[in-house]
Amino acid sequence: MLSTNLIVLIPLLPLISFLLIALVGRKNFPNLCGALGTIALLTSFLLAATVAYDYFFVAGKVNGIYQQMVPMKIKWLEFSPNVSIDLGILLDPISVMMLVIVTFISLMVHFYSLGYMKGEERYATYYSFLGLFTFSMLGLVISSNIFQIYMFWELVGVSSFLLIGYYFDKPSAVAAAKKAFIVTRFADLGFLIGILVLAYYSGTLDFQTLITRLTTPTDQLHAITTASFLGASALTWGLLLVFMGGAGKSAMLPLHIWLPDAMEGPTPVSALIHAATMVVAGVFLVARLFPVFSISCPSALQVVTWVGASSSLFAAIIACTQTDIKRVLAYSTMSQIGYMMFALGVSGYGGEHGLGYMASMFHLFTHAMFKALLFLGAGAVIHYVHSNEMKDMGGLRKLMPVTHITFLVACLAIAGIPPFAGFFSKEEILQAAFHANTTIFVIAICTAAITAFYMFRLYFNIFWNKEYHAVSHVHDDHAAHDDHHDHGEGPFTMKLPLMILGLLSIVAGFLPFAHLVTSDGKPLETEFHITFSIAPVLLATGGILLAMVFYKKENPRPQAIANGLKGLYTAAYHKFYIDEVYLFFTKKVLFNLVGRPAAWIDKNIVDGTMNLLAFITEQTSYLIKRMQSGRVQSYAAYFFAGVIGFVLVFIYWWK
Amino acid sequence: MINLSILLIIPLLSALAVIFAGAKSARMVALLGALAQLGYSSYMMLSYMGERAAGNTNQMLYQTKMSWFAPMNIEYFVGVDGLSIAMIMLTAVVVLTGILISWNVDKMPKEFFFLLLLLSLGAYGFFISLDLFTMFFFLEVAVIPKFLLIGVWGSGRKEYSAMKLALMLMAGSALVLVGLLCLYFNTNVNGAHTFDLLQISKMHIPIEAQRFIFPLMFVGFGIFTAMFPFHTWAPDGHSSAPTAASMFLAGISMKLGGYGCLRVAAYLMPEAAHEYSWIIILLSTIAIIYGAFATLMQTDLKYINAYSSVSHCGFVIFGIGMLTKTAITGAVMQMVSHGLMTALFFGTIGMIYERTHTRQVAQLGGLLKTIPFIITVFVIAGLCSLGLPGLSGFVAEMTVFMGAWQNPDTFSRVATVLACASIVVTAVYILRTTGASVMGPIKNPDFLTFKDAAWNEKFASITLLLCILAIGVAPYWLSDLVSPDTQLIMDNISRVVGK
Amino acid sequence: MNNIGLTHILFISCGLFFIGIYGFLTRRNLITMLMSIELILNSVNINFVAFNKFLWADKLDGLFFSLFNITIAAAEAAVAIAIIINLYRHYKSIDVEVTDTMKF
Amino acid sequence: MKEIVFYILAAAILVGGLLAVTSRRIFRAAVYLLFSLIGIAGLYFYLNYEFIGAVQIVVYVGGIIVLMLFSIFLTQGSGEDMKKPLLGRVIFSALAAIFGCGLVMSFINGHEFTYSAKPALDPSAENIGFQMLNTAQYGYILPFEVVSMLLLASMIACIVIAIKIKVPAHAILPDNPRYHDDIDLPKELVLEENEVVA
Repeated sequence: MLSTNLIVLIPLLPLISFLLIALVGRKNFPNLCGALGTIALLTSFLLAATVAYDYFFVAGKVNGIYQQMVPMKIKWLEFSPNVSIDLGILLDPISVMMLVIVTFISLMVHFYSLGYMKGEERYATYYSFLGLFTFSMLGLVISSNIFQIYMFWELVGVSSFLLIGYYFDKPSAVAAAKKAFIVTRFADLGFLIGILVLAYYSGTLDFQTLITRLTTPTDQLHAITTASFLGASALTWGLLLVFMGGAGKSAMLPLHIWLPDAMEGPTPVSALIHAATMVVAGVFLVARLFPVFSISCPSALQVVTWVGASSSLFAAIIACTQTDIKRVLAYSTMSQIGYMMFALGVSGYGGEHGLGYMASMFHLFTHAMFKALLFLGAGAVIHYVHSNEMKDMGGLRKLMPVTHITFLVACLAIAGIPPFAGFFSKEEILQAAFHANTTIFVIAICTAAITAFYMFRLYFNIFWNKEYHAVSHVHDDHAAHDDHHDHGEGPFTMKLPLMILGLLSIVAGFLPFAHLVTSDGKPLETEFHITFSIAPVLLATGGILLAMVFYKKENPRPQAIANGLKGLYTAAYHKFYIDEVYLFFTKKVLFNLVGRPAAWIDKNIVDGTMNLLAFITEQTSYLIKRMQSGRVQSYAAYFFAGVIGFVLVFIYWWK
Repeated sequence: MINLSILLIIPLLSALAVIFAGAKSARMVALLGALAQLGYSSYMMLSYMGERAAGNTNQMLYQTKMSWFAPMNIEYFVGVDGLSIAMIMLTAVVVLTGILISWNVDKMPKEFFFLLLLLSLGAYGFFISLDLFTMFFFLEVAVIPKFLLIGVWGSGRKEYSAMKLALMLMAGSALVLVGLLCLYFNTNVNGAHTFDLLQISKMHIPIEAQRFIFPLMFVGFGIFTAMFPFHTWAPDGHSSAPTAASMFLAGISMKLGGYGCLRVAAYLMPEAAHEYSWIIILLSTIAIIYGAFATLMQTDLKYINAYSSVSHCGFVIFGIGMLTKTAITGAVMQMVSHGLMTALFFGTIGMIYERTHTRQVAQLGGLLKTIPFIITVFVIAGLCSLGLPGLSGFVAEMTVFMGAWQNPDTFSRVATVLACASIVVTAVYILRTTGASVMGPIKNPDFLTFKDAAWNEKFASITLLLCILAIGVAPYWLSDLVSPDTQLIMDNISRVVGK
Repeated sequence: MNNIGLTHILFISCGLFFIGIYGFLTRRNLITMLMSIELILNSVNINFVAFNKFLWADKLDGLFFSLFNITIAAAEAAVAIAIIINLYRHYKSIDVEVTDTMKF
Repeated sequence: MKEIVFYILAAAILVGGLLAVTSRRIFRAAVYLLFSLIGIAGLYFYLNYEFIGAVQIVVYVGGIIVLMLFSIFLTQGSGEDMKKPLLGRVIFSALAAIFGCGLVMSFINGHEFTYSAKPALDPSAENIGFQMLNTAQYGYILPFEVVSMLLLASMIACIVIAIKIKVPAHAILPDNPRYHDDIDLPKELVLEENEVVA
């Protein structure tokens, strides 16, 4: 089975859709572009599903272990005989899973956007960018070469830039797009150097070879662990730098600042890129190199754990205070990705120890479903209300029944209430954490409770609380939808993805995930400890009840609490001033202390030296010119002085 | 069979034809000449690849040798390898697009196109010469017309810039000349001296002589390629030059220097190259970082691109200084890539300027709405500059980095990390520029009246874009084209250095 | 006679020469500059004659040199004066400071 | 006795010369020059070179000085003082001259001349004439002829240079704006047409 051609088609179809729309469709048939993109993606998804089926149930397993397969590999650029960038396809459980997730969520978003983006001026461009993004993301997940992953990594970055800056005449969108790109680019610098380090010592760029060489006792492993720099081994440095790239894309502390701003893009884009797919690329990257992390360099994995855990708690706290619903979701995304990160961090390699790995991937999977659902639901709400602010919402449950129900499902899922999808994956993570590290476990469980609280704060604020009053102002980007009360909850194209995703959020947890995706490819038997689950579920329920008390009806309690915890509240509301620190560093330090001096030095010192040379030459010529005065006597004097000079030279000096 | 002299005859004839053509038809003649040249160059490249594939292992193909000035053994000696072919193709493309972009030049069009073709003649001659003196001769041919192009057709402080550029480049070629002569007198072929590059490469120049000659040559060529701290002609020169001249200047002229550094300085004096490599790396790293930071603060589109060229050409020198095969291959690829990219960048800046009559970023804004084609191309050029995969810049820079990292000493490592860091700064300034100048709300109602690209502009942009994509999407052909020759250069170096 | 040797005469010619130089450098009138030149020429003549007298008394070559010198000096003076007169017609002056058009 | 004669001559030469270059009356300067030249002629007589002394008197005193006097009359009033030389230049020139003089004198003083011991040749007019017009070795006929050519050439040159020709202004110096009629120039710069000479 597993025909190479079909697998290649999965990323190529979105690319073709991108090229077709960008070059031809945009001008000639702009209104059909959405349908074109959607059909391409549907085909792609079906292919991905076939491949997944084949891999998991037909061809992937040899002797009960899921194999890594490389059905295709093309030499793209050769650096030296062993080190080359190959474009290839690497199939293993995680990449196949990611293929399905990406194509599926992308399909949902494509479909949803048919209604959501209808009437936009750059409707066709939007779809072409979606195609480009999907292509890059698919290319990323099937990469067989660490440099290939870096290339697609950059490409998803740029497509994210283009999509965030979709409303390019809005300065805030432009700023957000720039910020997203630059911050991730900065992180990618680490990734790049990490690649250089790893490639230098392992002598290859190919994932399989690299992992083999760095996990089994070889010369390369010996070289990379003995070479040290600033007290850490080259391997630690390489992995940490690679992780820095992953942390940037996955919005981990402290490189998370771009994610909330990235919500300036159209909401379906946020669902696709900034919730379900691109932001988990960091997790994927760590998972891809997991054997190396786990077997050869546990210290780097410690860093991953702590970064993940702190990000998850940190983001959860901030999410409680935000009022822009998309920002709440953005922080919740960050928090959930933190979950996945530390789940990887606490995991060991193979067998029972690999529980965290499995849980992380499982959570990645379920999270993609319910977070996409949350964003799409939020999109529907925004579409209806024309505002991102909670204060403009409230009491929408009767006006938008489908959205209400699906949103509730998603909130329950993320809060970890059984039997929704999030419950299962979160339980696995908590178990893994519990077995590995108590501190992490405490952080995790606190985060879970806070998550339940802020998600339901969001839910109640949107759908309950006060009665809905239409706001009079109309957003620029939805100018085409002046008649918004006529379209009701939104067209069918918007409702259908919500329903599908809602359904999946309910049932996804029952997938036998542990049998499919594990660190070493062997199925993992997990048992379900009902006693263990009581505490987290109770805590989550507590969070929900607390939110209910505060936000179900309009009341002064939230304000009172906010006043009570003034310092913490303000700090969290301002995202703990991390943006300001960055701004200070870039604007004040880099621009004023490096950029401006560089420009000044160039203009005045370097160029000044050149101009000084020219000036001296010019002045000298003026000086000499004056000697050419036309006065015979001056000439005679020079002549005379010259003669005397020569006489002296010849008599006294040149003996 | 290919005759390389045709590469010189076509531009020469078309330049002469431009003189005798009418003012209106001059541009057509020039275009035809450039097209013929591109056609012939492509044919040459294909047949070169064919020869190589057929197993021809001569270092230089299609050699022609004629005595030019016998008493000093100066010969007209030409021949090409992959390196020169890459450069010739680059020149052919940039000249063609330069002519297209300046299609509507109305001030003395005949003289303009004549000078442009003359410049290209110099560049072609430089790239195919295997005799150092002939090479120098063509280098000079490529300098003088620039002075006139900027001085007559330029804008802003054009006299100042033209003078500065001409003087600095002249100083560079003076250094080269001195180095050349020193080298000449250190050669020995049966008791006589020679300028023959291939012969010199096989003999051993005394190390004391190399220590003296190498800096002369390297700085001389380095001035051409805007090496820090001799780069200051570039910003002023580019900003005052007419569009086509800017394209030529950044696209080809700066490559003359890079090519010279590699082919003459590093190739012929490997020991000195090895000894001085730390200085080269130091200077180029400074150029890369400092150029990038200086770009951050510029407000004029052309200055932005000029400083970014300083930074990008730093990669060329950086790659050469690293003295590993991969890094040198990367340097060559960076030359080609930067040539195409910067030509595209300057071309689109020219198109924008033609419409808005300003290059100040602060006065632009929202252009994406009114002239989408030009701006899209502009943004793609910017993305290429910041090293987006799929476009040529990425491939070249990554090759340089990979090659640079092969040097295990801490100094090279730190330099490489710093050079890598510049890609972040590049991203910052490119995004700041595009964000401020083409995105955002429309700043000026006049912008709404602009017409999008005309046929010539589209033709030029698409040609360059295709080349950039061809390298970016399928880099192996370029890499395969040049790497045998960089291997030869490396062999020469490792033979004496034992590296 | 024995006390007055070549050295004495050379002292005279040397003094005369530098007097001429001084005059040539300081005088602003072209005619007086010409006079200074005559002094210089004469100092040379003295040298020729003196060398002939004291060092090669058996020959006459020094004498001939000074003879020719005198002749040439005469020709020179004539041409110079012609030029001076011509200049005077142009500038209405024979001040050397005025005749500085051949500069830069 | 002879010494006294010599010192008198030397004084005449040097003082005359010095006054000739410093006097501010041009006519007097010419006269002082005359004294100096006569002193030089005296020196020649003192050295027993009568012929050259006679030539000196004839050519210089009789020819050149007279020529100069004529030119002084032609060019300017002889009565008034000439302009003072620039002080800076006077100092510089004086220093240079004194320094140079001292330098040369010290060389002369330090040099040992070897006087000829051979019998002296009589510098009579006969001997001079014989050797000058001799075509044999050490004969001076060729320089003699060349000098005669030179004299002829300089004679013609004097005539050509000094002769007055009337030509229209624009025909002579077409390119010099100073001589163009149609350009408004300060009056002192515009020459009358009849003043323009070749």
